[in-house]
Amino acid sequence: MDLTLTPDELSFRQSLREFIAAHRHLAPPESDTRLGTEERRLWQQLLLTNGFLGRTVPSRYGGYGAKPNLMEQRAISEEFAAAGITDRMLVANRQGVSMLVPTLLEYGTEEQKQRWIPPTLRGELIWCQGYSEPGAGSDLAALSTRGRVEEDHFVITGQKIWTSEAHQADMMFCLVRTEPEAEKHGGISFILVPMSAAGIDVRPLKTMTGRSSFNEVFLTDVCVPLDHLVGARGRGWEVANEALKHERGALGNPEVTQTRFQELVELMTSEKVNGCRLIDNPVYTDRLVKLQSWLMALRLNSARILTCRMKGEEPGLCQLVVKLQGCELNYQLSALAIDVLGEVGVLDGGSDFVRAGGAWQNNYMFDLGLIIGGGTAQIQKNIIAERGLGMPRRAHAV
Amino acid sequence: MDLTLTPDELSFRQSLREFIAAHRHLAPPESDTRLGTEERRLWQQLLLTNGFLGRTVPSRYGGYGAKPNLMEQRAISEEFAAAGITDRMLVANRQGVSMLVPTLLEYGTEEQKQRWIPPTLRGELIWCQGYSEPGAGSDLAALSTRGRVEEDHFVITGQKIWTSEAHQADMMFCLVRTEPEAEKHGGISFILVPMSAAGIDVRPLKTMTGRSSFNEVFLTDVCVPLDHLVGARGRGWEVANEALKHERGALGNPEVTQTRFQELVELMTSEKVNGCRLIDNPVYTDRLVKLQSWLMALRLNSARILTCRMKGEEPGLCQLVVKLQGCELNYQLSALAIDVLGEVGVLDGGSDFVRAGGAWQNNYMFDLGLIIGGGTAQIQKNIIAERGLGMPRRAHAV
Amino acid sequence: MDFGLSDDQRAFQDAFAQCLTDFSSTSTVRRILDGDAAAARALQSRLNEVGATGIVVPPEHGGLGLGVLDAAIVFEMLGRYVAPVDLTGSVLTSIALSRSGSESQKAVWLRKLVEGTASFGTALTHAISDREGGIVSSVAGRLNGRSFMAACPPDSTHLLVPDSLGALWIVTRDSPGLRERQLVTVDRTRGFCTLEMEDVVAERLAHSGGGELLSELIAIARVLISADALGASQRMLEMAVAYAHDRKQFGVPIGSFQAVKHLCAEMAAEIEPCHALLWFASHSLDQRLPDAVVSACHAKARIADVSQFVARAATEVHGGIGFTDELGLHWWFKRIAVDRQLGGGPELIRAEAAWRQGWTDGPRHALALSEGRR
Amino acid sequence: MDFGLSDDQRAFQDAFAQCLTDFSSTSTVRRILDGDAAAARALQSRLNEVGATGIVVPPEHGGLGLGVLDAAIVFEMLGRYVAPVDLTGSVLTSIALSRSGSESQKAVWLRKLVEGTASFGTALTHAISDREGGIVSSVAGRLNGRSFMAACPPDSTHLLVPDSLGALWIVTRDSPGLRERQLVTVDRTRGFCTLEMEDVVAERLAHSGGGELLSELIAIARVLISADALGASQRMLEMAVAYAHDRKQFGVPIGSFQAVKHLCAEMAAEIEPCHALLWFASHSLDQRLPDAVVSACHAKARIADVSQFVARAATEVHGGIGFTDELGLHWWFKRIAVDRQLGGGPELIRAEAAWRQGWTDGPRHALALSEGRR
Repeated sequence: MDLTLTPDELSFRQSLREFIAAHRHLAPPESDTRLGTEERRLWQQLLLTNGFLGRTVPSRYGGYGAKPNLMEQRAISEEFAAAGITDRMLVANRQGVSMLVPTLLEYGTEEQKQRWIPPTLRGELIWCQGYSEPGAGSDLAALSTRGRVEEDHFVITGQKIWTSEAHQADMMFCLVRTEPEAEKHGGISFILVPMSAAGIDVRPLKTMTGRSSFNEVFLTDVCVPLDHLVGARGRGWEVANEALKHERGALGNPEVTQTRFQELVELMTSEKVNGCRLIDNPVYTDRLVKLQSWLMALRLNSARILTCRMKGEEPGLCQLVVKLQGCELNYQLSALAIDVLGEVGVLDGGSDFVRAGGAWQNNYMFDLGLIIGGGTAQIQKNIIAERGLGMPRRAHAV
Repeated sequence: MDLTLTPDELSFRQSLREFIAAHRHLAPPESDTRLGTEERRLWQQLLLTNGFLGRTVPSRYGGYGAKPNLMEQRAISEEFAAAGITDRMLVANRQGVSMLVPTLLEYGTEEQKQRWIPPTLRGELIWCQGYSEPGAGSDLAALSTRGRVEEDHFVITGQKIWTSEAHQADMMFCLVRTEPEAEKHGGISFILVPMSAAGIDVRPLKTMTGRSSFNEVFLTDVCVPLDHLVGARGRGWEVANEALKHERGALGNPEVTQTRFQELVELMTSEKVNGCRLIDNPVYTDRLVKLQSWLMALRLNSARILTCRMKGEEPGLCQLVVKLQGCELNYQLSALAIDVLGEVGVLDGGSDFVRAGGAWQNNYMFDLGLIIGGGTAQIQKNIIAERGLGMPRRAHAV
Repeated sequence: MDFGLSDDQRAFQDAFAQCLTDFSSTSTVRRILDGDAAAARALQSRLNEVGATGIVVPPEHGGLGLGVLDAAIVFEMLGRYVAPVDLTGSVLTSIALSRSGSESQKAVWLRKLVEGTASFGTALTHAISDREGGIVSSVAGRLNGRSFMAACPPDSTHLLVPDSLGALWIVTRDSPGLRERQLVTVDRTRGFCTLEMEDVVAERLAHSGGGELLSELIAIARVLISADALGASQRMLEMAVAYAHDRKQFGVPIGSFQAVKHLCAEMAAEIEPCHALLWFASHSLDQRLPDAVVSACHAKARIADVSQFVARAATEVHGGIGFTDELGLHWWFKRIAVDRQLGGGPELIRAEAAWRQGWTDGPRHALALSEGRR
Repeated sequence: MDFGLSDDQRAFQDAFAQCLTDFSSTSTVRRILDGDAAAARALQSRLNEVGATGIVVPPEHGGLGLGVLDAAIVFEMLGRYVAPVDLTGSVLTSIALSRSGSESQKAVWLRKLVEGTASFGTALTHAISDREGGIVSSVAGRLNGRSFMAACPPDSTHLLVPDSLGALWIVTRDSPGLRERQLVTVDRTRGFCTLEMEDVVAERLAHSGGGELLSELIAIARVLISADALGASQRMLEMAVAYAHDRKQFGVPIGSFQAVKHLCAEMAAEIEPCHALLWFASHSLDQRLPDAVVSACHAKARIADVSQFVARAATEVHGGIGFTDELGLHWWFKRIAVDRQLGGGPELIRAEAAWRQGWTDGPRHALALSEGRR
C-alpha cells in the first residue's frame, strides 16, 4: 500500500492545475446545453492540444499520442471535477470521444480511423448512440431495426429510443440487424449513420424530469454507404459491447458523488429549521454519515480498480459492482437532501426558494433513470452473479 | 366502521378475565417445556370444560360445541396473551389441537373423528407434524418418504425433518408417497403414525439458537394400519394444505409482537448509557417509532381480516401478506433491541448482565428461522404475486 | 365490531372513482396541466355536484355530513387519479368552522363552501415548523408574518390560516397586504404558494384558539395527505402489475421473472396493511379518540415511507418507459414525493409521535406552537 | 500509487489461511468449542509459531515488525475461519508498548508477548461508553472501577486497561482485588468478561496518558473487529454461493432462481468495496494520517451494516439447514453479531464520526473520555 505520488505525478497535477486556473473561463457554462458552438470547439481543441483529451490516441489520428498512464488519466478526471468542470462541460461530443473513438481504434479499418477520429477529437463531429429500441431494452439483442444491402449501401429502417443528443448530432453509431437469418446476437452490425441522411426523423423524448435530454430516432429507408460498417457484418454485438464497456465505466463514478456529498454537507451545516441546523438533527446526520462511509468505500474501491489496471490485473468483482452501488448511492444521497429540505425539497427549478436550482430533485429522478437504464439494476445483478460469482446462467421456475 | 363491543362481547371478555384471574396459577410456567405432564393435562381439560379451547368442536367429539364466533375467538386469544399466557402454555399439544383437529373435522371419517379428536382435546394425545424432508423444503411435494401397502397396513420408510416436539409426541400426522406412479402432487397420502411403532428413531436437531426444539424422525419399515389414512389415497396434498392453512394463521400474529414491542419500550425508557436513557437517542427512537407505525398497521390489518371473516368475505391480499410482514417486523424489532443494548445485547441466556434471559437474541435468531421456514419469504412472495396479484405462475430465464 | 368501510362507503368510493374516471382520466389530467381551463372547470364543477367540497359540512348547512374517514376515501381517490385538485383547504375549513365557528359564521361560510361561492386553501406549514421563517401573529384582527408552502388551489377565494396562538382566521385572497408568491413544485397537479402578510384584515373563527383544535386539524391534514399518497401507491402498483403482464423481454412477459414478481409482491405487502392504518387513524379523528393525533402521525410516517418505496419500485418495473413523460407515471411519482414532505416529513413526525407518547422531552425540532403534552 | 495488498501481504494472507485451514477447520472449531483443550493449544501454538501474536512487535524485540494493515489481514482470516482465538489484546498491547512504553517496558513485555510467556486481553469498552457503569480510575498505581465486556481470551495472563485519563495499564489477571465475571455471548468462539477492580496494583505504560493514543487504540481495535466481520462475511457469501450450486429444489440448483442469484449479487456488491475501505483505514492508522480515526469509524460502521445484511442473506440462501447447529453456519452469523456491537454499534460510531468532523457538538452519547476535537 503506497498512496504517495511520484514527483512526475505531482508535477503533472501541478501543471494541470495551472492550466485549469489559466483557462477555466473558456469552458462553456454547465447550463449551456448547445453542443456545436464555435466556443465549444475551440475549448475542446485547446484540451486536445494540451493532451487532456484524446491523450492516448495516436497522433496520426489527431490525438496527443501519450503513453497510457492511468494515474495521469485519473489526475485529469479528478482535477477537472474538483474545479467544477463536469464531463459535459469538458467535451461537447462525449459519446464520440469516450465511446466511439476507442471502438474505432479497436475495430475500425485504417481508413475509418483516419476519417472519423480526428474530427471527432476536434469537436467537429458530434455523435449519438443508436442501441435501444422500444422492444429491446434489457434484452438489447432483440433489436429489430433492419438494414438490407442494395448495391453499395445499406438501407435501414427502424426506430431507436433513449438517443441522447440526437437532435444535435452529426452522426449516430447504430446497431442494425443486417443478417435476418442468423441467430439473435449473430445478425447485428455496427453502422455509422449520418444524421443528415434522408429518412431520419428525430423527436425529442421528454422525461419525468421535465427535460428532453433524450430522443426517439425514426429511420425510414435510410441509405448508408457500405464502408460505414465497423467490424464485420453480423459482428456488431461484439463491437457494441466494446463501446458499452467504455460507457459503463462512467456511470456511478464516485468522484461526481463526492462533489454532491460536499454540497449536501454544506447545505446541512448552513440551513436551519426551528432554530437548529439541519445537521443537528441526529436522524438526518446518521443517514448522512451512513452515506459518507459508503461513498468512501466506493471511492477507495476505484483506487483499487485503478491499481489493478495499472498492474494489468483483471479487477473482477470490484469493477462489476461499481454501477449498481454507485447509482444507488447517488439516488439515496438525493433522497436525503430532499428529506432534510422538507417542503423546500420538493420545489422545482425556477421556483422561488428553490435550492441549487432544483438540482436535488432533478438528480433524484435522473439517478432513478440511471438505475433503470444503461443496464438495469436487475441486469447488473445478473452480471455480478453470473460473471462475478460463477452462478448458473439460466433462471428457472418458481 | 364500528369499534365498539356489544354487551355480550363485553360480558364474555369480563368472564374470561375473571376465569384467568382465578386460574392463572394453574397454567404451566413458560419455561416448562415438558408436554405430557398430569399438571398440563388438568389445565388443558379445565380450558376445554370452560370452552376456551376446542370451543367450536362439536360436543360429540369432546368439544365445547359453541357456535363459531370470531369475536369470542379473538377475545380468548387476546386476553390470554395479555395475561402473559403464551400459546405454548395454553395448550400442550398445539399441533394436535390447532392443526390436526380441524383437518380431521374436514377430512376424517366419522370413526376417525370419534377416535382421535376427544383425547387430543383432553391433552392425552400429543401430535407432531411430519411434512418436511431433507430433500423437500420449499418444494414440499418432492418428498420421498414411501409407504407401500402390505395386507392391512402401510409400511413406511423415509426421513422427516423440522419435526417439533417429536420426542414427546404420541402420534405424527405425516405425508407419505403411497402412489409412486402418480404425478408429484397426486402420489401423496396423509397418514397418522404412532410414534411408539417399531422402526421409528427420533433424533433431536439442534439449531443456531442452541436449543433443540426440532427433531429428525427416521422411519424404517414402520407398520401403520390402513385405517390411519385420512382422506383418500393420493389426496394427502389437499389434506395437508388444510392443516397448513391453520398453521399459517398463527405465524406473524401481531398480538405477540405487540407484547414484545411494549417490552422494548420499557427497556428503552428505563435503561441508561452515558447518562442518557436509550430512548433519548433520537436515532434509536426513530427506528422504534418506525416499527411502532408498522406494527399498528399490522394489528389493524388483523382487525380488517377478522371483519372480513365475520362477514363471510374472502380477505384476499390482506391475509396473504400477514406472514411476510409479521415475521420481518418481529425480526427487526429484535434487531433494534439488540442494537440499543449494544454489548449487552449480544449476551446469551444465563450470562451475567443478560436482559430478559437472552430472549432478544433468541428471538432474533428464531424469527430468522421463521422467515426461512414455514414457507420461506420467497415462497410467500410468489404466493402474493400469483394468488394476490394474478401474476404469471411460471418464472423464466434471466 | 365492524372494522373497515361500510357498504355505503364502498358505494361512495366507487361513485367517486367513476366521477374521476370521467373527469380526471390520464388524458384529461394532461389536458388540464397543459392549460385546458374548460376541462379544469368541468372537473371542479363535477366535484361540487357530487358534494366533494362539502363532504364534512353538516347536513343542516347543506353538506353531506360525513366524516374524516369519508374525506380520506375521497383523497385516496384523488391520489389514485392524480386529480388536479386540492380539497385540503375545504375539508379543514369545514371542520374548523363546525368546531369553532360562531353560529353565524357557520351559516355564512359553510353555505358558501357547499355552493362553491367560496373555496378554500390553507396555510398550515408554519404551524408545524418554521421552514423559511414561517410564523404568523395576529394583533387586533390583523395578521402579520409568513407561511411557506400553503395549499393554494388556483381558483380558491379564501385561505384558512392559524396564528401562533392557535386561533384560526379566514383570509380573503385578494386582501390588501397579502402577497402570494407562487411556488413551483415537482407536482404540477396541485398549487402551492408562500404567503407574506402585512396587516392583513382577517376574520377569526369565534371560538378558536389554543393548540388542541389546531393539532387536530394538522392531524386531519396529515391523514388526508396520507390517503392521497396511498391512493397513488395503489394505482402505481396496479399499473406495474398490468405492465408486467403486457411487456415482453426475452420472449416472455416480464411479470414471469422472479425479480419483477417479487418486487410487485413486496409493494403489495407494504401497501395492504396501510389501508387499515389509514381507516383507523381517520376513524379516531372522527371519534376524537384520545390517541387520534398520534395515530395520524403513524399513518403519515408509515405511508410516506411505503409510498416512496412503491413510487420507486413501480417505476423500476416499468423500465425506461416509466421514466418518460409520455406514460405519465411520473405524475404519481411526484405526487407521492410532495405528499411525503407536506405536513412534515417522516423523521419529524416520528419524533413528534415519540414526544406525544411521553417517551421523550419534545422533539428537537419542536412544534412552533407551544402545546401541552396530553 | 499502489492501492491494495502487496505481493508479500497476499502471500502472508495465503500462508495464514493455510495455517487456519489446518488448525481451525470447521471440525476443529467444533472440537475446540466442545472443550478439546489439545486442539485449542495446537491452534494457539501454531499461531505463535507463525508470529501472529507478535505481528506488530518491532523486529528488534523479536516480532514480525508489521503494521495495522497486516494485522487486519490476520483478523480477516480469523473471521473467515471463525478461529476460536482473540488477538485484539496482543495487537493493541504491542502498539501501546511501542508507542508509550519505556525502553525497559518494551524490552520486557514485547519479548514475553512474542515468546507467548505473556498473553494479553484488553478492556476498552469503558473508554467508549459507560455501559453497565464501566469506568476505571487510577490512584497511586492502583486501579478501581469496572470495565464491561473486556476481551479476555481464557489463556491470557494479562490485560491492557486504560484509565479515565487515558493512561494505559498492564494488569496481571490473578492480581488481588481483580474480580472477573465471565460473560456468555452468542459467539462461543471468543471469551469476554467483566472486570471489577478494587485497588488493583498495575503497571503504567510510562509515557501513556491523554486521549490521543487511546483514541488511536480504539480506532485500531475497531479496524481489527471490522476485518474479522468482513472475513466472516466473505466466507458466508462463498458458502451461500456454493450451497446454491449444490442444493436442488424443483429439479434445478436453487442458484438458478433469480431471487437467489440476486441475493448473492447484492451480498457481493455490498462486500466488495469494503475491502478497499478496510485497507485504507488500516493504512491510515499505520501512517497516522490526520483522518485515521474517522476512517476507522467509517470502516467499522459500514462493515457492521454490510456484515449484518450478509449474515442474514447467506442464512436465507441456505434455508432450513442454515438454521441448524450441524452446518455451523451460525458461528459466522454470531461472530458477526458480536463484532457489530464490539467497540461501539454503528449508530454510536456514526455520531462520533460526525462530531470528529466538526459537524456536530459532540455525540449525545459522548465518549466517556473527554477529548479535544482535532
